Amino acid sequence: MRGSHIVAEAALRAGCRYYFGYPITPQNELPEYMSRRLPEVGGVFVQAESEIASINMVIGASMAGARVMTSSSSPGISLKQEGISYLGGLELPAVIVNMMRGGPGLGNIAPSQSDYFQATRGGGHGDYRTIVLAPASGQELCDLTYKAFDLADHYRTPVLILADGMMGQMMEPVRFPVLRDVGKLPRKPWAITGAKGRKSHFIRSLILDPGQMEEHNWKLMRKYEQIADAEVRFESFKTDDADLVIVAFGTAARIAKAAVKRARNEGLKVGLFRPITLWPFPKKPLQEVAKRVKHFFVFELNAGQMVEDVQLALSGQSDVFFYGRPGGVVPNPAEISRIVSRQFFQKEIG
Amino acid sequence: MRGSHIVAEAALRAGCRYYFGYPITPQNELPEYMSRRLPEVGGVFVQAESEIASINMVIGASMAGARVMTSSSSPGISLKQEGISYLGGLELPAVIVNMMRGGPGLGNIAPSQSDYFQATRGGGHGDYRTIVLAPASGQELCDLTYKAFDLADHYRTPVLILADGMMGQMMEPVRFPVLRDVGKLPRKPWAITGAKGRKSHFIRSLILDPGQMEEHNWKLMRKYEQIADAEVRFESFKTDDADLVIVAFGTAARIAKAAVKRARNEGLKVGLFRPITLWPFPKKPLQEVAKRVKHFFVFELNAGQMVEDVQLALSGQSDVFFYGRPGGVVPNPAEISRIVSRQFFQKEIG
Amino acid sequence: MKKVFGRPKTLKPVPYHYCPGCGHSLLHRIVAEVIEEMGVEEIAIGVPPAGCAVLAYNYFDVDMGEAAHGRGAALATGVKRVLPDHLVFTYQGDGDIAAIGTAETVHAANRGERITCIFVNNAVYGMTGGQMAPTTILGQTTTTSPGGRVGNRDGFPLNLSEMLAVTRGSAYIERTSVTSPAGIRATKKAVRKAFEIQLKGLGFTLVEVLSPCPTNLKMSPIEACRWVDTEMVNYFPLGVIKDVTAPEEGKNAH
Amino acid sequence: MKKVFGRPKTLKPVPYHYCPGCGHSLLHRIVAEVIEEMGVEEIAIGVPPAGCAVLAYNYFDVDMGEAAHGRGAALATGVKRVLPDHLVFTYQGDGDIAAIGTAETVHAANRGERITCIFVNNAVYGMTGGQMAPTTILGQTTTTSPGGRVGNRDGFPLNLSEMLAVTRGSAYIERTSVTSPAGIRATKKAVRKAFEIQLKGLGFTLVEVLSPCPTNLKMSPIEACRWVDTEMVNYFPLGVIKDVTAPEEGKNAH
Amino acid sequence: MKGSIKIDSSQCKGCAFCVEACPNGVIEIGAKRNAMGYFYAVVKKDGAKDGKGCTGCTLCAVMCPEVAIEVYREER
Amino acid sequence: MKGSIKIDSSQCKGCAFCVEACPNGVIEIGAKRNAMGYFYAVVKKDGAKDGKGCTGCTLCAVMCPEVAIEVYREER
Amino acid sequence: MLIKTIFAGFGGQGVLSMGYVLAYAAMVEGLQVTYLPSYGAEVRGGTANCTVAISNEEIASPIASAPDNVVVMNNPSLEKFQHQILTGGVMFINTNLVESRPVRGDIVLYEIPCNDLAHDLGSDQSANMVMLGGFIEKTGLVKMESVRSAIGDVFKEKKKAKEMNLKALDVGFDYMRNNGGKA
Amino acid sequence: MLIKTIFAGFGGQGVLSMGYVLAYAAMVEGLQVTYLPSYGAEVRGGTANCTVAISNEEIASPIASAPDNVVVMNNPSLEKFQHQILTGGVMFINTNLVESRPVRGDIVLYEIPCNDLAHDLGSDQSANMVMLGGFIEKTGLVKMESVRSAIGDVFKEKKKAKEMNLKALDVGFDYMRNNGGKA
Ligand SMILES: Cc1ncc(C[n+]2csc(CCOP(=O)(O)OP(=O)(O)O)c2C)c(N)n1
Ligand SMILES: Cc1ncc(C[n+]2csc(CCOP(=O)(O)OP(=O)(O)O)c2C)c(N)n1
Ligand code: SF4
Ligand code: SF4
Ligand code: SF4
Ligand code: SF4
Repeated sequence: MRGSHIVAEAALRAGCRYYFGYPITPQNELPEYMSRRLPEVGGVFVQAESEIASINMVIGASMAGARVMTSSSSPGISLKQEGISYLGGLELPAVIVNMMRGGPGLGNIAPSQSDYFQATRGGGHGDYRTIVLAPASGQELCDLTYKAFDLADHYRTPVLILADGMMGQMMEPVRFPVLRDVGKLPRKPWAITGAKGRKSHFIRSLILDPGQMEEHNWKLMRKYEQIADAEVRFESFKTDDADLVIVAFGTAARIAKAAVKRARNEGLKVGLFRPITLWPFPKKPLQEVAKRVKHFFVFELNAGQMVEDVQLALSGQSDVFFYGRPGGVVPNPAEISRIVSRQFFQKEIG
Repeated sequence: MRGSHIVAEAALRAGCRYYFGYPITPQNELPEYMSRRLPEVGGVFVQAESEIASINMVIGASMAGARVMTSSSSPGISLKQEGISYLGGLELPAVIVNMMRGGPGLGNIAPSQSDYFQATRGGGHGDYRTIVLAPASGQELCDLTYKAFDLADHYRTPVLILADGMMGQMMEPVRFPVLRDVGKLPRKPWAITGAKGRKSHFIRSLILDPGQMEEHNWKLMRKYEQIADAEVRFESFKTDDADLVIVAFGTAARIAKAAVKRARNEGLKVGLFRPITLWPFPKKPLQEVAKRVKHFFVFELNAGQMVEDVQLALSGQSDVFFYGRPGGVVPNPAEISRIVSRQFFQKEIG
Repeated sequence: MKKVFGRPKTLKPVPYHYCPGCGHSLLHRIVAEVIEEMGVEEIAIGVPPAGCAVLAYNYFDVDMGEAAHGRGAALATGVKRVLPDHLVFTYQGDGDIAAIGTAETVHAANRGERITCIFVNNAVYGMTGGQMAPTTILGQTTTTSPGGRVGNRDGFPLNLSEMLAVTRGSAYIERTSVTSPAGIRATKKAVRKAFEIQLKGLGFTLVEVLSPCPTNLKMSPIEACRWVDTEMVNYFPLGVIKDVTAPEEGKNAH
Repeated sequence: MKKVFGRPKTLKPVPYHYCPGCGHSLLHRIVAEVIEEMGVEEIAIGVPPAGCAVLAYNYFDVDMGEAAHGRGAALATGVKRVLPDHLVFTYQGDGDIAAIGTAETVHAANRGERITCIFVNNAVYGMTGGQMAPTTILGQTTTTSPGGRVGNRDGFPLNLSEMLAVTRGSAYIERTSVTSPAGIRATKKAVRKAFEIQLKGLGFTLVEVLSPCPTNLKMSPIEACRWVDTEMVNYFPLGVIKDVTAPEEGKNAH
Repeated sequence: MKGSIKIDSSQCKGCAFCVEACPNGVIEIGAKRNAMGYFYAVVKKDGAKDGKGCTGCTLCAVMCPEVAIEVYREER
Repeated sequence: MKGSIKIDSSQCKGCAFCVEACPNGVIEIGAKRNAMGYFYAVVKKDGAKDGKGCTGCTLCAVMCPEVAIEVYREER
Repeated sequence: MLIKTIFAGFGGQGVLSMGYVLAYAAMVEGLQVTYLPSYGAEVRGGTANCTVAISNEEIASPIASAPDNVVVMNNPSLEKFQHQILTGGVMFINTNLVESRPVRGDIVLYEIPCNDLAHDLGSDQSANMVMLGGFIEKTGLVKMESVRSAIGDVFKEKKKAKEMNLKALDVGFDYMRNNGGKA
Repeated sequence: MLIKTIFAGFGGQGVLSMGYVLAYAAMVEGLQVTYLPSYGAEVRGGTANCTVAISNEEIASPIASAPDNVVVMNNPSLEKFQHQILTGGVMFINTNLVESRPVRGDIVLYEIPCNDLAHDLGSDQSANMVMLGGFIEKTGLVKMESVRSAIGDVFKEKKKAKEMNLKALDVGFDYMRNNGGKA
């Protein structure tokens, strides 16, 4: 199954019955799959007139208590920023998929990771965060999507799956988790479902009083801290004895892993640290690694974005080198391992 | 003159003859002023049907070679993110004003600084940056707006004025710079003005080939580095002998300055470092200060955003304390100086 | 003596924040009365706008979910698709529905989305302080059309309702006013009809209500009503614009 | 022998990237011919869309500025306000102009913006691989309406041109096709008329062109043309929809 | 028919819609301000000009934006 | 009238619009592919069926999406 | 010297222009000044207020969390601001619309029936300038001359309003001078 | 073991299904596999290609910058990929549409007239499966049995296409076995 289909099927199994989206390459296979499958399971697929309409339909469906999803790619995700800020402010669960492409502007449709800042710093206005999951394999696309709906509901917060065209197009065998019984998902007493047998209530993000607004923001911050404590995910590969550790996520991490293997074959002690949650960034685990490792090599398919989080985590303790390929060129493992060797040589590592 | 009017008048004097915008509090006085004044000087004011339409009108007018401006406040700026990414990718000059309000979502209209991330990290998709100017007085609103048009044209890049409702509403006396002769502004041979006496050309951000896209991105990065070298602005107030330095921008910096004076009266050696360009962040000047000062206090009207840039600049060398008021509450200088005193006491500074 | 007129139960006993003589106040009561009379409080879900009516959730005693500016029809679509048996209505000003929300409204209508839009046309942006609206009439002075609106520079008064009638998904569209007891009666009838058609599943319904905004017209409340009756109606004629339940010839009045 | 037909000078000598039998190819030539015949190469500014025609700037030998998906009319507004004497046209697909770009198009028309939109209606999203468009006809199978489009679930075919005719700022709107020599002649005439009306400053102009997309219809080019001629036209009747220069009774054909 | 109205002066914003709507001229805007600062509507002391008085027709209440008027009618 | 056409086979994508448009049946899709991989249109070797041949009516060129056909006509 | 004054009342009472004229007058005198209106017609029907800060050096914050002077034109404003005013601060009350009085004993109180005085002048809308006249008399924050020239500039295109406002200003000033106004 | 193959040709030539069927077959055999099509109908009329990586351990990158095998169905693909293929790599050429030959001497070349063979079968669209049959014969990357079951699954709803494709697969396989196909 190709990546986009994996995400769609995993969502379905997690109990997602509503999809609202607008076509954009390279993720069209996702809505296409949904348009076929959702009606089969009693769900609803709507191709909206735009990304803005989609995200607002998502808001509506989420308010009504449903598990709901939308997907797009970079420019389309930019258009959703107001809506995502609303989801954050309204404390509504939703899953948003960004199959990143090359930017800025119309750019191209090649794999890219240049929406890292937008995803992790909130491209929309205000103090909010979204959980950002960065899968690096077909199986992870599946598992993280499945998990995303639980996280979203549990914390009442939007969750972003950050992948790219390569992940979306690539076919890999996958084992799917069980189909959730939609009827048995946890209730959402806060949803607007009609004031039957209870008092009427409302959901709103307007909070005119600055004091109350501030309280609301601190409440959000406390929630985000909780998430930062509980939901950090990462993969550590051969970092135990490493002299140099590559930090990379998603597609870049796949390539980096192969580069690690090559480098190890050459006798260089290289490891890989792969953040799976980009927000919350696995700061402490990386700091743990930094207790043993003094050289870090950040590799991204962009001009340097996650590298800031690495620097923030390491705060000057270790030496951080950045290598990026912005624009959609996906380098091969040989290129990365070559640069790694150069680092070893230049810095007289090991 | 109130802040919004100052910005509008300064833009006019800088040669801006085109304004496209959509109402939103707290910056309506700006378009209102433009709707009155622009026709008087042969310019054009269009109230667009939305923020998205406005930013795309701005793109068009900029392509046609004009000095052009739009303004909005937080949710409206979120809607402009796709367009701003296009401006970045297309290398088009334009001036965008964000009179920030409390968020996320609809939030409120009180002064806030919670769009710092969005402004400095690119809320849109792709590897691009916007110059971000943060005025802290009426005179600076004027001077920075005036300057913004030159910067935008010179670097062919969008420039963001980041202020808030308080700055926009506040009235302070201002001395205005001279009216620029629109006819004498530097030519823009790249503009699309009709293929008269030359070959036709086009402006586009679509670059299908990843290699070329990458080249374009590195070209943008080189430009950004140039800007980072040449255009950093900041104010350093009583930092020379300071034991503790407050870092704050815009409205927060005004309050911080008063707090510094209070603290000095109490005999505490406190200074203020005020970034005027938020991007490029005055990293080196702050590092200079950090050579003498070990304690930093970041004060923002948000839940903690610029503090990351401060940490990145200081990379663990100094101790950084954050105090924020998200949501629109504007604390008074006494509150800040009280916290400063507490810092002195707790950390046994001085 | 018997009480023959009082506050409807679905209108919370809270004073409005609206200006004196504001049409929103009247229309809130009308909608609340219809909900109560139809007995649909328990299945009604309202979607307030960004606009003067942003706080509508403080007044209607039904479940409500606030939309971003202009996105009412999209949000309502999301709600309705999840809860197809509920009565879902948006409440939107002219700027909200006919400027920034144009696309969302047009396409909700075109999908025959089974929702009702209550469209309050007061020819001006109320909440933000009197800027030009898409429905501002020619020559009307606003804070962003200081010399009066000029059509081919600022845009002409936009007849959204007539445009929506062109879509194949719209079932019922009527324009009324709240400037007189007769107008209020007509409005109430129209809202009820729209709700009924929605519940029958016949398609998209909308009631456009011409409404005074004395504050931004800078008129007394009564003057504002007369202005609506004599000036606005020249651009926005009252009456049924589309009704798929009408006998053949009346289906599309335009 | 004399050359009686060849490539217009305003069409660069570059092979198209379009599929065999694509209407875009024909329409490009038509527009280029009109520009050449009117002698307006030096004042013409084109705005290509996101859509299959995204690379239109590679073909037209006039200044062009690429718009974000759907924002052609807004971008063109910006250009035209700065260069009021120029001929400004957008070139947009149905998804671009009638879905994501609905609001921008409606309001450009309503402002009587002196631009011309060339609206290529091929009933499908071409560039992204055959998804449903707002103009997809009922029952038509696309990748996102796998069982055929159902109006009150997926939306009905949207008659954008008829809607725009309702606005007071639109001056000329015609629907033609490029599926036959006669259609091509009519299209050329319409484009020319639209450009002339634009230059006269009479208001917003739009030519909607029904156009075959053999690839996504999964038909041969000739079959695709016949499908347009026999199926599409049932929803999108050809002819003048609005013309302010026509004698009174023909002004608004609908 | 005989009716009567109760105007909640604390809610009234003095728009005068009721004054205009009443066919019997029963209502007027008084000279006192309420807590919100508005001159509020009151039932005329001296009754309507033609002496007919309130008929309970509800027109004032129908027009009252603030839902400040309750109308009572004699039961028959 | 007598005319003739020149088909640029390298540009032709074999859509057959010209074949359908030609009132005299002068054109057909050939059996060879061009560099783009399309079977391209050619002028029939044996002329049109009724022997009338190309009249230079331009209909094929008008319908050719690729602007691959040039039409020439005998001057009179 | 840094003096902050809050003017507060209903939306239509002209509290914003009161503050604006004061700020303008201070500018005329070459002082540093900030003027910050409460903004946002985002919510209708509330109260309006504005803050004027006047100083001879750079003004840090245009916001007054503890104002030196407060001018209240209606009841809700009294409730809202009586707890913020500085000890020893001065409060001006429009007795026509404000029935209650502050509970605090550590502030100075001046009363003036603005609406009546304006009404007598034949210009109900000038109640705010009556108040401003009284305010100037007691605070002496700026010279009357400066206020007059400010009114001249601010209302330069509305001749009738200008005249009325100038008159109202004097009426307020005189009332305060003659009747003391002290509560 | 990690083998990467690129299939390349025109849009309509079925290069994507060739790769897909191969990938599917590898999955049937329980191998690790990634399949990466060139995507984006964003630009029309170009060439299409896909990359299949087959391995018995985790596959790092689904992209092949230096593929082991390349299957070229048209001229442009030959030009594009002849410089990327590994030294000692294998190239399969559809002789019906590819006139030129690679300049490199360090690769192994197999030729097969896919279109003719498919035409003879009465199914012009099956040229791709003819090629796949030949490809399998020479590379032995997966068993023919696995490919057959892959075709069965992939085309399960299109019975006629399934039959044709199975036949074409055999035709290609046999052609390669009997004629060697070596250039
Ligand atoms: C994205 C966004 N843009 C702008 C605004 C500001 N805004 C709030 S309401 C409004 C318009 C109000 O006018 P209208 O819809 O006519 O309603 P009214 O207030 O007149 O009832 C605007 C522009 C906003 N909240 N969000
Ligand atoms: C914001 C944004 N959303 C989506 C896309 C993807 N996209 C590009 S073109 C297109 C639609 C193409 O269809 P149409 O406008 O009908 O033109 P056609 O290709 O059929 O000529 C879409 C959805 C995009 N580029 N940007
Ligand atoms: S501003 Fe207008 S619309 Fe808003 S509450 Fe006041 S009268 Fe009503
Ligand atoms: S996909 Fe359709 S619209 Fe696009 S180039 Fe091909 S035939 Fe033309
Ligand atoms: S209609 Fe209502 S609010 Fe208006 S004056 Fe009468 S009682 Fe007061
Ligand atoms: S019309 Fe043009 S492209 Fe089509 S077959 Fe004829 S020559 Fe070729």
